[in-house]
Amino acid sequence: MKKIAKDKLSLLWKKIAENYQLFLPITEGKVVNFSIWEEGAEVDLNTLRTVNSPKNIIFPQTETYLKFKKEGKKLNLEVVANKGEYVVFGVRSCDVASFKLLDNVFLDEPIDKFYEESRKKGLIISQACLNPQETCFCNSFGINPELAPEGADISTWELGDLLFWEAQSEKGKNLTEALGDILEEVIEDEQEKLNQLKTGIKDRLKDLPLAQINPETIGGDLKEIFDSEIWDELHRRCLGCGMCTYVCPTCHCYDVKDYDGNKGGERFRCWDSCMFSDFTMMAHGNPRTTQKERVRQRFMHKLVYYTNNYKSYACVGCGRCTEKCPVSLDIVKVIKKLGGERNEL
Amino acid sequence: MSCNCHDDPLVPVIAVVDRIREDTADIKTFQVKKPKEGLPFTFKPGQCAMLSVPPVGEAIFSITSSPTQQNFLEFSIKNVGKVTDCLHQVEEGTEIGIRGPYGNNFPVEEFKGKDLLFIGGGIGLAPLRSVINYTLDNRNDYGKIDIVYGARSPKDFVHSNDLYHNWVQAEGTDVHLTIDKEFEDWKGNVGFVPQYIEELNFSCDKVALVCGPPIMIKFVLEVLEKLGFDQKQIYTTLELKMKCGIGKCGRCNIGDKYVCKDGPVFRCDELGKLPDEY
Amino acid sequence: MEKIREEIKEKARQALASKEVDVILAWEKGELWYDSYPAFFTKEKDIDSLVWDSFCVNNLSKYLLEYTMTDKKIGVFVKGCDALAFNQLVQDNRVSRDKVVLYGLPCSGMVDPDKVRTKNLNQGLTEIKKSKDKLIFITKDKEITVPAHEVYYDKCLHCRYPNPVTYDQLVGETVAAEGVLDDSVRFSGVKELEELSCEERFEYWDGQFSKCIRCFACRNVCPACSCKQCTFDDSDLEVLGKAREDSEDKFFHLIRAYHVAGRCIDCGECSRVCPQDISLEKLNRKLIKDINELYGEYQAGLDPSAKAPLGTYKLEDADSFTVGEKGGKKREKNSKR
Amino acid sequence: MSVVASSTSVKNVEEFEPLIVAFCCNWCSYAGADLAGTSRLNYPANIKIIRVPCSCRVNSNFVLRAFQRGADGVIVAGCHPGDCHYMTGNYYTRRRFSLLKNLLEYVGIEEARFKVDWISASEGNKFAYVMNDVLEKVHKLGPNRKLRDSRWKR
Repeated sequence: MKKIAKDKLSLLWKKIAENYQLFLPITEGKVVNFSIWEEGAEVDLNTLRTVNSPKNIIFPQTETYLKFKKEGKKLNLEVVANKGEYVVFGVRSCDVASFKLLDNVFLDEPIDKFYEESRKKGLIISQACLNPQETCFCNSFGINPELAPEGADISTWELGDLLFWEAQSEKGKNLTEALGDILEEVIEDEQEKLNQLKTGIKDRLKDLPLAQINPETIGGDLKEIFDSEIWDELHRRCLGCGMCTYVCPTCHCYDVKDYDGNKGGERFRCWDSCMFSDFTMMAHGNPRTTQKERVRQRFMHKLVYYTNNYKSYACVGCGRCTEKCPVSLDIVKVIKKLGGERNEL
Repeated sequence: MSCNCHDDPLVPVIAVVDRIREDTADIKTFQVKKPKEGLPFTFKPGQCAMLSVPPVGEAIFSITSSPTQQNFLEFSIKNVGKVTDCLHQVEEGTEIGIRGPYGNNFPVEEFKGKDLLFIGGGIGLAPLRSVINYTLDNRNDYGKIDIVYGARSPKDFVHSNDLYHNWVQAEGTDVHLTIDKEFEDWKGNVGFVPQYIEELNFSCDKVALVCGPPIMIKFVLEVLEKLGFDQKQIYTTLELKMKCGIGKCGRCNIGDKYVCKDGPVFRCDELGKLPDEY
Repeated sequence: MEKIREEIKEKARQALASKEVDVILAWEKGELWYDSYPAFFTKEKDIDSLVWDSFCVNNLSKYLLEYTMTDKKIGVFVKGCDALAFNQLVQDNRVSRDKVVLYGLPCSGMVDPDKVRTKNLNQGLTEIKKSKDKLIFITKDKEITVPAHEVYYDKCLHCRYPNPVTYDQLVGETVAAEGVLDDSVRFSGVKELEELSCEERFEYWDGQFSKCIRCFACRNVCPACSCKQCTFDDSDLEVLGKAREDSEDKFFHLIRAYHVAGRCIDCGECSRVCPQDISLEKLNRKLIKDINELYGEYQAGLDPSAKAPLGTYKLEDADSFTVGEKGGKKREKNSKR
Repeated sequence: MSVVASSTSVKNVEEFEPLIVAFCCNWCSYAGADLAGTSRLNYPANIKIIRVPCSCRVNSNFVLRAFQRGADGVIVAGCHPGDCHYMTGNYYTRRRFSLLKNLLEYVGIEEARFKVDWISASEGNKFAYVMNDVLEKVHKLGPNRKLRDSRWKR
């Protein structure tokens, strides 16, 4: 395990940015988001949760993948793929876990090559959460924010003025070596302190207000939950905006569109939201005519459909929807209504 | 690190619209092949392909030709939306993009030795035709074939050459046509497909393959049940809005099944297990 | 507030019991301290969970749109801004006044959870009490008293109509319109921008708009955005492309603001819900300011029988584009350009 | 021969040719354009006229879309207030585009890129003047980069 003094971090950023595109949680106005680091950027490693999840780095909101040109009856197609190598620093355990959930979909056969490429070129550096917030419930989905999350190439912990650094993968080891003496070896005493820190975080998790959420106790099979009457009530306050789906680290539905750029054009895919009325609209009609069906689709997908297909819930308990939904129609409420609560707590 | 993004399932290959036939006022059948010759890919009856007409977009269509037709793919397309409208304006010799094949197929291997009942309405004949031609090209593998087809009027019959000639002349094959409303010079049956099936009173030892407008499918299934068909004997093929064709973009799901990947062909007992949202 | 809450519940119970209304639109409490969300009550017994506290920021008038096609009679609780919104919906012919029973709730402001978090007042919070213009944050072992305006939403600090402008019954006592700001303060943000150079203004707005993730929350929460189908949702026409592209972002925001010009009640809900903190109020207020300057003072939602500024005209109207001609009135150009 | 040489060098590919889209009311401004034409008044070919039944037919979307897809300047021209063929159309135009004009300036679009003016059927001169004026100003400003879609190719 290595360490670095926090006041030397900008040296570290600089060094990494020499060879990679470096994404960091950066403050802009009141909002913190992962953006490309440049000298002088206002890095914020304290905010637990960026507004946008880092999924937009590995699965961009808009991704052009094809350029086309028509000449008479001839059609020319050209594949666009120009992603460079990048590093994302400061990804929290919940967001790291969300990458695995996206992998399940995109790396399932037939493999999404653009996504695969994007994953290959990325190096994920996680950051443990010292102080989980009241809206956090990652623990309910089996995520331990104090540990090195599976899927991170390097994991870090903050302790006082220090940042601890541990490579988790081959990629991570290579970067760690390349950084050379910017990083120092951890001494035994500090290792002990780190262990205490981890235990401290674990204790704090139990006291969080949403700690009792437990999707495992949701009862009923697919059709029973589908036909449940909770949807009749729940959907009514939904405004039909797409905020929950766009800030969600696990939502991955997309649309494919063409842009006519006069002389030639391009095809891109972009995030889409099952909350939007035109999501399933076809020439002959729409199978989901009201917001009830749309709201149901979103939560059924997260808690039932995805689980049936990939043996895992499509939620990581990051709390973004809990905090951001303008009318508090978040997954916590749905899980609770479906009976997903631990009784003993 | 080499990028193999050009192999991505979302990337279409170039194909050429070789010939176009006007079936009805709003349906055209397109023969599509590789720019030189041959099929862009191999497929099985009932599968779909995504056709691209940049800069308008992509849409998914069922392949209406049989895999036994090795020279071209055929698509029968009704002009209903943006992409289909653009396709209808395409001229012969125009290059388009194609990717596929997508979805599952009608289990033609399992059908071997059985009598088959095809029930189609309107443009719903498109996916069935692939199976019909496939079974007729492998005639000895299958038993009696009945084809029930209905449309608004004789003018709305797609593949009328098949309906009036090829299939009628095929051995052990009966074609039963019906139209919705009286039409001049029409000597055949008048009435909706479900009633006609009831009148024809088919024995329930067949496999039924149904495709047509949702409302027709609904009533046909009721009639078939009445005639004694088991749900496991009935197959249908569905369509919902699709974008990726590979079960990732997340909009064509019925419950946990994706029509583009786990469908479009569903056996009715499987369909019964899914939520009613299609 | 606690006293009024009981009064509200009583009103709601009575209204449902007497069948004066079929449904009551109010708020309910979730699991967290700030979590008061819109709720729909049809049964008397459910009224127990009705809540009225410093977090009932959601405007319930917008939900009336859903009921326009039914013959249900609806009781709805409205704050000052919500009442303006209600009037606007009536003016736009989207809600019929006679189907609705309005219960007015004077409101001195709603608390911004973010401001509470910034002040670290949410640690171990068990209860929040309100006493006049102070808020008391109670934890297990201590009480912290904070002047209310320190934690109110920005939009509430600029509130001009804390008391509902229309209602059938008023619950509680009207509040003094203190903290109400005159136009010079209300439009100060707009004026600051107007004084910048063209390039500086562009840089500012480019930065704002490019943050947009196109979640449409600003539109969907807006009581003036009451179209059955929004032009942006027409996927066939593709008025708005789906790509995150700077020009599309600008297109969306300019058209959104422009579509509510003259109908925007300045409730600030769009800025509140924006996850990316885009200064939408500065766009809306620019249009309000221009309407006021060019065509006379107008407050949307004040009078449902008034003509919308962009739906009417006067022969002698001014414009902003001809110079020196009849009726021409040109805004002074800033010197920096 | 040096004259020829310099004139070819001026005409290099980089030279900016502004594209102006002018929405002209059918009854006045479009007729004004006709008159300008028949009077052999010069106005540049870079002005693409789109005929609309009334200036109030022009939606704010149209203006922004023109800017998105290639226009460097946009003109909306209608009958003088009081002269509308449909009696009141241009009174609405006046209010709407007063606001849009200010709004565009407010978000940092150069004032000269969007012009609204009244041009009657008899004002061939004014038509030519307005067109030339906008073109000249836009030429000075250079290509519209602020509102153009980055994917659009001229």
